[in-house]
Amino acid sequence: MVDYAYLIALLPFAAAILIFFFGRWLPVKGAALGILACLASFGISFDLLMQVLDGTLKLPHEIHYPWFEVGLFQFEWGVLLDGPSLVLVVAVSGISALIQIYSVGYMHDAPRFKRFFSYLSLFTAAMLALVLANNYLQFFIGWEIMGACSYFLIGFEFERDAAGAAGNKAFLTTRLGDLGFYAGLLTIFFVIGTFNFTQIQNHLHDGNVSTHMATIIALLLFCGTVGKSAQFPLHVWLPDAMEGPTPVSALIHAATMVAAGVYLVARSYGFFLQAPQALEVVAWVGGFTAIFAATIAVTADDVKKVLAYSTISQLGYMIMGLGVGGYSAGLFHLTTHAAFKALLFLAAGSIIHSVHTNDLWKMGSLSKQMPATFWTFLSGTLALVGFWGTSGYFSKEMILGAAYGSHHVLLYGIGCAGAFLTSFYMTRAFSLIFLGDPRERDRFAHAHESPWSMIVPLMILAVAALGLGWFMHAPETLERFFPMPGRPDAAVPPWVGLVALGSGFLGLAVGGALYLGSLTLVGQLASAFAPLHKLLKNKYYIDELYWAVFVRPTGKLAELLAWFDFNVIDRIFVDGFGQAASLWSEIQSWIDDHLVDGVVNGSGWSAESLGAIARRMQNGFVQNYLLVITMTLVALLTAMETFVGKH
Amino acid sequence: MFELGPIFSRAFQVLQSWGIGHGLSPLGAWILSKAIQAGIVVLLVSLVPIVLVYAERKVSAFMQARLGPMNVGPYGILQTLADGVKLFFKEDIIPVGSDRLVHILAPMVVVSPVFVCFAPVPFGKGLVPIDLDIGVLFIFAISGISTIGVLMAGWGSGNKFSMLGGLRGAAQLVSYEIPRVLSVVPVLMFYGTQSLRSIAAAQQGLWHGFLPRWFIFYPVVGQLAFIIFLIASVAETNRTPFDIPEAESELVAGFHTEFSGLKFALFFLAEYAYTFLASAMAAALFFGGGDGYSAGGWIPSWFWFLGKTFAIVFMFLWFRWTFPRLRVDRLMQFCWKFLLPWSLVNVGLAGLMILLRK
Amino acid sequence: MILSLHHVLMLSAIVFGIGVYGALTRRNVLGILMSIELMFNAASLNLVAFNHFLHPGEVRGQAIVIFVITLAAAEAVVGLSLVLSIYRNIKSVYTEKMNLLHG
Amino acid sequence: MEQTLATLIFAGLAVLLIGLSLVVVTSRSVFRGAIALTAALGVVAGIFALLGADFVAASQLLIYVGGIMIIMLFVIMLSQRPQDHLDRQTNDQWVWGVLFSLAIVCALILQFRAVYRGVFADTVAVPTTAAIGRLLLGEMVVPFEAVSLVLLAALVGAVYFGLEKGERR
Repeated sequence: MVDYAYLIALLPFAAAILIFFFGRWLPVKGAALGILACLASFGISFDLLMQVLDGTLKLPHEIHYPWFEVGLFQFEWGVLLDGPSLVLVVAVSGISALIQIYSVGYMHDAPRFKRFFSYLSLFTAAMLALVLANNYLQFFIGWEIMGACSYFLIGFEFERDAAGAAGNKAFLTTRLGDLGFYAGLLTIFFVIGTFNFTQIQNHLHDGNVSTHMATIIALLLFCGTVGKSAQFPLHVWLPDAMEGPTPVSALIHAATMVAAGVYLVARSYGFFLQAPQALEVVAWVGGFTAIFAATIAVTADDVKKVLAYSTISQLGYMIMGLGVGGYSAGLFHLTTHAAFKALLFLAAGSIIHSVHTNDLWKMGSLSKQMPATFWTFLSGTLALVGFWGTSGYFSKEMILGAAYGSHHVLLYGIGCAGAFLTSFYMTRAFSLIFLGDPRERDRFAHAHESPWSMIVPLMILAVAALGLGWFMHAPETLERFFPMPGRPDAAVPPWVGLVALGSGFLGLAVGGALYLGSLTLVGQLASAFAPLHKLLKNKYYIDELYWAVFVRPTGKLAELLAWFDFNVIDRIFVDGFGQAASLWSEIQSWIDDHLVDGVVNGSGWSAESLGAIARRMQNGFVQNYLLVITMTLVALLTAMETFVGKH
Repeated sequence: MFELGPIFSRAFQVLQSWGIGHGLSPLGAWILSKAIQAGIVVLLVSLVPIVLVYAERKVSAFMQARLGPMNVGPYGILQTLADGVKLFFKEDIIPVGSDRLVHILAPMVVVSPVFVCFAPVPFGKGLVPIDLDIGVLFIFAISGISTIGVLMAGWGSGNKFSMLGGLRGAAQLVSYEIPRVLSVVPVLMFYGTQSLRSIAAAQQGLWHGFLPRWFIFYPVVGQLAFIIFLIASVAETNRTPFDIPEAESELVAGFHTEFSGLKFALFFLAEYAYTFLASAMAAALFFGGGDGYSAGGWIPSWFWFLGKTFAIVFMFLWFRWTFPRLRVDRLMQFCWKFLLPWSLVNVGLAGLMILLRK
Repeated sequence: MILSLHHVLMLSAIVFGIGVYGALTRRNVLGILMSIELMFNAASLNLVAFNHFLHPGEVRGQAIVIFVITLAAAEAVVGLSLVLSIYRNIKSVYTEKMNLLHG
Repeated sequence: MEQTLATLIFAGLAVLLIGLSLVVVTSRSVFRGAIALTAALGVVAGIFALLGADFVAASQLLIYVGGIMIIMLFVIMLSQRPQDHLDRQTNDQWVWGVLFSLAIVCALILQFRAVYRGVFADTVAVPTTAAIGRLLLGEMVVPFEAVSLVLLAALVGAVYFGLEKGERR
């Protein structure tokens, strides 16, 4: 069976292609095929997991296939089965299968149904390929395919401008992080000369990589994580990604995209262990993101936005866990979070499907209309807030314990505060949705329970969300699946966990007190802390800041250059220097206009010369480009002859 | 008994030693003998069209129950020579507004490759001008140059009918080149060589004591290959029913409308020389070349070879006076939708046969 | 003087340079395409020369030339059909006339 | 002896090739340029044959002269107007073109002279067809298939671009 491990990624990939081209003629427009492929992947990976538990399969297990050679370097594609990859593969394929089943009900009358399932399958395949990868190159391929898929899926309902814009934003923002990741890959190849994880690990073990280099590589790779896992300051895409259909949100948040970033850190943990400073950066970025996102979630009114910020916050926890040396804790939380966040999103989707709104304030008292959704959402909420005994409890405790154990007391405090906020905003959302009085009679009356295809996945996930912790929390199990590649987890005094649990309960209590009552107190509080409320409501104005600092100047610069193209340079070239005088006056007037408009870009002279350069480079005359290429070639040849010297 | 091969090789040896004796370097003597060989081939190829034109007139006449040329010489044998002399003395017209250089070069470009193409043709035992290792490919490659000449003729005339004729001609030649080459591929696959001499030599002997081991007698593959080769060759030589490039009723006379005198004669020479070349190739590829029932006996191999070649030439003439001309779009459809697929099928069949025989 | 590798390479360098010049300066797109063919051939010459002089008895360089020729054919076919398509639209084959996307 | 002959032939072919290439890039008539290019390609085939690459030489003739150049002449004939040979055929940057192509030639020649001077070969040319065939269908089968795919794509693309507007769907 283990020899067929590559099928885990290949089956959904094949399904994606088949659905895309032949979906029209397949059962359920191809959805059945995608689900079957995912279930098959799940079956294979689950069987492998069982073999590991039996002890018949020894981890890590690596399979190589040669791919191509460049000079002395061999590239390969392969499968690296070890604890993290196996657990994640099981989680990803299982959750993806459930989400696809759910989507059949959720998307039943959406346009481009077939394409949706094709994308879902491709998304899953890319994630599985990434998780199974035994080298960075394959990892990167999966990573980029996921980037493309997220773009397709977030902008799936591209008829709405917001969806298209969100897709663009997600793509471009993560791309910014990918740039770092890419640079990191190049550095790795430059320094070590291989992409294979095991070989890299050996090199690191032999001390072939200096701390200095390891720090650079680790930080560059972490850029990728920051983009993909939506850490501060590149977190902005994730809330907007809620424009995609809810199953997509579930897939992105629970199983695929954001998990990839955390997984990247885990895969590159060797570098981080060599670079304590980088690890420190990771821990603080994670911790800051955890509390930062949690505060925003407190005021969000859109149920999906609440969940989105909670995802960012939980990802912050994982990153922080990894950063403070809690390798197994971070990965454990990744696994449990996949289960309960998928559950929460799907349940939220079920609610939205029923009441046709995202706004918390328009719901209320839905527990009577949708009992199944109510109970499953409740179990998801309990897991997320870390209620004693649920899966979230174990993993979050471990992260906080690791933070304390590695003497990051401040981070531990932040984590506890985050736990408090998490309980608070989840209680708030939960109360507003299910309890209290129905605030909109019409919606309440028309609310109904979702179809079975949506409920059954919810129930399965609810069981996982509640029970996964019991199954996995034992140290020996964790040791087996997430063997620490460095220092062991430090022992922590018992009160550490109790404080964390206590802060969670405090959040529950405060939230319950505020939102189960008359809600007038909420309004009073909001007006009492109006500036703070406004700040949170506007997400700390990060989007606006980015808009003002990056997007707008770029746009303005483009406008400026375009204006030059149209009005200044064209005329100089067309009319020649004979009309320089009239042009001069035009330039003058233009400068006046723009100075008045407040866009300052130096004097007219510098602008003119800048535009002239830009114009010369971009004159649309192919042979001129060719000339530039030739110039470069000449320069290169000369340089080669001068510097490389004679053989 | 009457084999020419040994005689020729002896003669060239004598010639070379004579040359060395008279102060030539060995290399110079070698070049001299090769030059004389080339001269013989050129002479032969130039003379063949005279015979062929006469044959064409006679064949057409008999098919139409006429007598054909009868007045110049006995049975009109010298008619072609007389025509040649007439063409030689005709005025050489270069149209105003044409591209002079291209106009003058065109007939030369059409004609000169033909002579080169005869280099690897095995006229008989020991009668191969140069036994090239890439013989078949060489012939196809070199004869492709003539197409350029056709286009040059169409362009260089400064005449729209010529231009259209040139375009049509080139399109036709390029298209039919493909099935023609593919039809030969099974032969190369079976014999594992491209040298025409080796291919012809490999077809010696008999099957079951009576059937010659010629390629045309290979079941299905042989016949299919030959038929496609024959049809494509007819098209390649611009002969009816594929004479679209020079269709008189549509395009005056196609790409050679504006050519007169000797230049016109060169086009004619090329057409007949190519007909002869195609027949010679067919003889070597499908009919065992110089092999015959009594080869090595009293009938010499070169005679067998020329006999087979002229038999195939006769088929070309026969076609011309039997079939009507195809319309231009039908012509292309026939090539791309019939000949090409079937030639590909044939290649597949040949592969299958080779596989099964192992 | 006996034929040596660098003679062939010099020839190919000159042909390549002529090709570059043509690609840089011809107004006619077809001229540019032809210059590109010249450059292709210079490269092929190099490959065959290296094969002949440095690795006699092997044919790897020649096999790569076959690829070069094939790809040149593909390039020419697509390029020419594009030229024809452009000519149909703007009735010109001069590069500076192909500026439909130019503001 | 043989070597001298080869060198002489090479010198002749080289002069011919350079002259024809110059005609290609300077001729006012594109058609003549194309004819010169055809001849130049033939000369290149000759040099291939001289360097012992007989199969490649024949392929060069078959594909370039018998295929590519014919299509090119086709397009030239279809896209030329009578007044075209009166037009200027070089653009404004020809000075730069001369400069940079000269620079490239000089740089390349310097490098080649420095590195590959005095590398001779006195091997007898052997038949290459079978060896190339074995190489293409053995070790190089993947690029071979890839090239076939490229050709197919080029074919489809060419047909698509060649269609009249109304015929595209």
